[in-house]
Amino acid sequence: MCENEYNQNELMVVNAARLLRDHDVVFVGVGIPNLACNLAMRTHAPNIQLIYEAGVIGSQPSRLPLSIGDPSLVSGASSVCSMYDVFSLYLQRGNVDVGFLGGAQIDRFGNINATVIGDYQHPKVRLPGSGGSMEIAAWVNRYFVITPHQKRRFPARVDFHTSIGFLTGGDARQRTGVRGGGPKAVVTNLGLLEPDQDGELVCQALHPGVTFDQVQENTGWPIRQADNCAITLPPNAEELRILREVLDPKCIYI
Amino acid sequence: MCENEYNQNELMVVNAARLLRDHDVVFVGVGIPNLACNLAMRTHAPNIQLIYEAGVIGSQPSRLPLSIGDPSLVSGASSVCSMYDVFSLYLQRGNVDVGFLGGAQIDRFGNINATVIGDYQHPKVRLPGSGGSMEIAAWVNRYFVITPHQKRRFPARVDFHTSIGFLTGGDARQRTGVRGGGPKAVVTNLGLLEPDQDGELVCQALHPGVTFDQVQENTGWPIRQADNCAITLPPNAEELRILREVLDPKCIYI
Amino acid sequence: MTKLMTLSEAIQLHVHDGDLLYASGFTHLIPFAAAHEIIRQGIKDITLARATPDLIYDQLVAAGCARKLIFSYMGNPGVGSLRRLRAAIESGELEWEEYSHFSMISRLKAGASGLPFMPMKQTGAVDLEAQNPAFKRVMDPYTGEEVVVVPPLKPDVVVVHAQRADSTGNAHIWGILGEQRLAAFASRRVILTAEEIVDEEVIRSDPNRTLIPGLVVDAVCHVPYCTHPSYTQGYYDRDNELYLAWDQISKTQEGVQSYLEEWVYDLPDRAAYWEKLGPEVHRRLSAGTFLSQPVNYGDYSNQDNHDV
Amino acid sequence: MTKLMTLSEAIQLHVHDGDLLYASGFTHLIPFAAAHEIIRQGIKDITLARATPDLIYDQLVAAGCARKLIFSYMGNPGVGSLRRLRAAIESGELEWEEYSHFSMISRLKAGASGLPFMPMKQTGAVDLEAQNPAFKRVMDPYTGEEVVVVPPLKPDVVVVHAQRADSTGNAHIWGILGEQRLAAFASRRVILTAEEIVDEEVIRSDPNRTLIPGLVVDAVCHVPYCTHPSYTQGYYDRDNELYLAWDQISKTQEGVQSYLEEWVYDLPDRAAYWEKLGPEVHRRLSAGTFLSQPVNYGDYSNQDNHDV
Repeated sequence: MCENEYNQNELMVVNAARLLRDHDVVFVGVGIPNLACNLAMRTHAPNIQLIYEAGVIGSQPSRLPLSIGDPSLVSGASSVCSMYDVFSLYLQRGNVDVGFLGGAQIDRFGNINATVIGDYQHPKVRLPGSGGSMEIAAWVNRYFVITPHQKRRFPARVDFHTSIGFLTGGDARQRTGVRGGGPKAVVTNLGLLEPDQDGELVCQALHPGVTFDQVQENTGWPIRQADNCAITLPPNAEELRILREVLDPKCIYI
Repeated sequence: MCENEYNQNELMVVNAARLLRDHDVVFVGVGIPNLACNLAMRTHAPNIQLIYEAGVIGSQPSRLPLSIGDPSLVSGASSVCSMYDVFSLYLQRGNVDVGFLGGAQIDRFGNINATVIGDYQHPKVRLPGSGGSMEIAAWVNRYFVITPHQKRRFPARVDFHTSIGFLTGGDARQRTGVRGGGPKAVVTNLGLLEPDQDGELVCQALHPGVTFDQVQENTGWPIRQADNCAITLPPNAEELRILREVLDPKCIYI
Repeated sequence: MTKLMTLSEAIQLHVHDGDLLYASGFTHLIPFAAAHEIIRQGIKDITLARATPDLIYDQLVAAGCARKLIFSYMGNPGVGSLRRLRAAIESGELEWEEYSHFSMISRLKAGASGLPFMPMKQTGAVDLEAQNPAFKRVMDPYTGEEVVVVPPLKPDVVVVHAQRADSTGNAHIWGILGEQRLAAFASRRVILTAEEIVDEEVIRSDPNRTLIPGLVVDAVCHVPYCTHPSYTQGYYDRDNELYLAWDQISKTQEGVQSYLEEWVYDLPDRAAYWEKLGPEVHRRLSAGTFLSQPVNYGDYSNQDNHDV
Repeated sequence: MTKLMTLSEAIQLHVHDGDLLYASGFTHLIPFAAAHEIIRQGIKDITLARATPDLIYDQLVAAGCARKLIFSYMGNPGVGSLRRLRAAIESGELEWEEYSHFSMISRLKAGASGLPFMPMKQTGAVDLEAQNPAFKRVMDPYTGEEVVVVPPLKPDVVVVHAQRADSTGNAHIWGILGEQRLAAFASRRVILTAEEIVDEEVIRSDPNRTLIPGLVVDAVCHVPYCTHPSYTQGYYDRDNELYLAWDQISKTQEGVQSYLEEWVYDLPDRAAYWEKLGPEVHRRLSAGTFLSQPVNYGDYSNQDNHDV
């Protein structure tokens, strides 16, 4: 048991889980996205299929995986393939519905920076870099971002385009010829942002007790509130029970 | 036991085997080339490594394989890979020393036709086509052809270039940029043809009892006899014993 | 969710007149039972793609199911010619599109990988390139030299045979691998046939052996002996006698017709076919036992190493 | 012919100052013992290539062995930053060349396949392409659209770890496969380390599991526990504690230096390293048993089916 009320990580996991549909094929890493997928599988979307970027499909881990290469992801999985194969046969081929991405910055048009703060050649802060996120952002049908809502994480424009969102908005993404539909939601500890028709992120929902002013204060551009901006349903008892008792009993990620 | 004296197939197998060097990596099919490789392994070249084009490496077949996909090639082999892998990782990558090719026609400059007699679009005789021979001819370090010596099989110019020899001779092959060195010998039932400096096949050796006139009569162009044209050593008792008792006791190919 | 159905149902559901079909398997695991069911169902105008057409496409062409052939080696392996195909091409009845093995498989590689083309090194043999406009050239931007490229092959439907699969289509394959995996990923629809349908625990005991994931499979059919007269590694041997006999049978269209009457039209399914072959053939083709040594994947359910 | 030698001999023979080294293994089978031997031998000016540099390259860089880094994800997986690499890049001490995972692995694919480039679909994220001139574009001749291409990566030397291998270098690998096979085929020289050296009959009992053929291997080294603190599927677990501790150790160059003194310079080899870790760590990292179910390859020595 972690605590009585839900915390911000639980709030984000639950809201991310609710975005998944039954039968989605999801490209996933460890941590919060992994918890969200496994929560969705145990609630409304039992037929989700998980592909871990290390090339493992249909894992049944006997413990909570702590890294993308955790051996418990492999023992009892349904298939394992090479890194080239997982990126080509699954991702580039168009066999993946959903991806999860993170990064140090996400901007007004959903572009993500996981590479560098400052100048690329003379970095102020050197971040880990793309990994597979350049490809995931371009080739999955839709992707989600889960991130704490802080002004430095939400600049008007990212310092470096590691992963494509809607670029400068409008049909800019489409014109590049990439296959996927881009970011469909950003789940934060304050609420949900979603792109409008122009690809600009707007505040689509607030978590219970959060005000739109809080969202604006923590966002680096004048963010708009959707006309139909909703209040999210709080995590329910069953969701919290699964998270705390089944998925992450030692509170490593929640 | 097949017969007392050696026959023409045995003659060709033995002469082909002698062309192989120890430690050669050989891309091989079934039939006569397979016998030649296995004979070489049991005589002067114990460290030959065989790659079957079906993607089987290091076979230890418990019987004589009758097709390129014989299951006895796989049981007890050291490695098996996909068709794409065997053509890319081994052949195109340059990991193969020797190939064996056959065809309906081989011409003055060692080009091979296994595709069609007559016009391609309106074939007089439709042959099986390239299979892997287009790639083998281009990418192995050197290749050998084993074929009965008949005029129709040795035209001045092939009807169709299935596999590249020296094209029109000179540096024509080299100018295409293909990596391999091309045909190094044609083993027939009459003798051995080898390319001269210009890539033209000349008679380099006659089998015991064969005259150069016989070679010319069975060749579709005015073939030259090399100045140092030799007489091949007849198959020796040990070679024949291995062929008849160990490799092909039922005389399927010999 | 189970995808189990009869082969007859799977063919009816997934193979249509005019489809581009790839029945996969390089000399091994050739799904003859699926071809026979297609013949029985009288499906027409199929474009048949296979690196090595083998007897399976000789039969489909002779039965009048095909409009066009895409191939790279049109021989009866170890025997000689594929007579019905050859006659149909020489007479101009059958369209064809021809490759070498590597260019053919590179098309599947592009299709399976979602790439618009695959490059290959030049082979210097340009006559085929000149006859087939699908071959194109691209300049290598690093050296300025030309490479040959081929476009993706994306079949409408692929049939893949496996030794064992679970009911959702996760399949273990061993022995010669051919182009099975690429064909399955390249295709719009996949019919998987298997010698054995096993509990998913069998598949999950060795995930590295799962070359066809259920994710790409549309139908799973339990069809023992599906691949005779080709073979299934570890299950039964190649029937070389039939490959040799075919050289005689296929000398005339009538010969093939009467073979098809006896072995396809007059039989309901593969079980009847295998039974008709009789115990002597069963014995002759039986595969002995040569087991792989197991590997340990490890049981990591111990949580000790997670208290960090 | 046996290629067995000690890891020390293999590194001395095959890793030289200025080489391009690829120590392979995506999160799994990372050959730390080889890196430690390189550090002990004081090899310099290495260009280090790896999709995920991990602790292994943080250590090599901190030890002063490297001139340049080629990579696609420079994090401590599941923990955070690779502090020594990050500091070396931020300070300008280390050259670097950066990719995404797929473009990095596509370079190995081209190198392993003998291709002058590999294409990939566009990703729309052009900032990296703009910074790295190795990325180029080629027009797809079928659609007129552009694809991104990358050139082959051909390391001078690759280190691959396997669960079991025979003395000529035929190796069985299972679990996460990463880029091992491509790296081995792409490289000029290959050092294979293995948990177990087994009789070739073990390898030959399951040829489909042989992902590294002896044909491409130059040296075979028996190095149990080679990959700690990463892991070997079925042999021992990942030491997450050390990955977490590294975040502290690597905060300063001095911290790393004293780690290297204790765990690398002051020890002769991997056996001593493993012994020094002690029984409590051995116990904590032990992998339980979860065996693959065997498959039958078939014994075809029966000649009955060959009397034709």
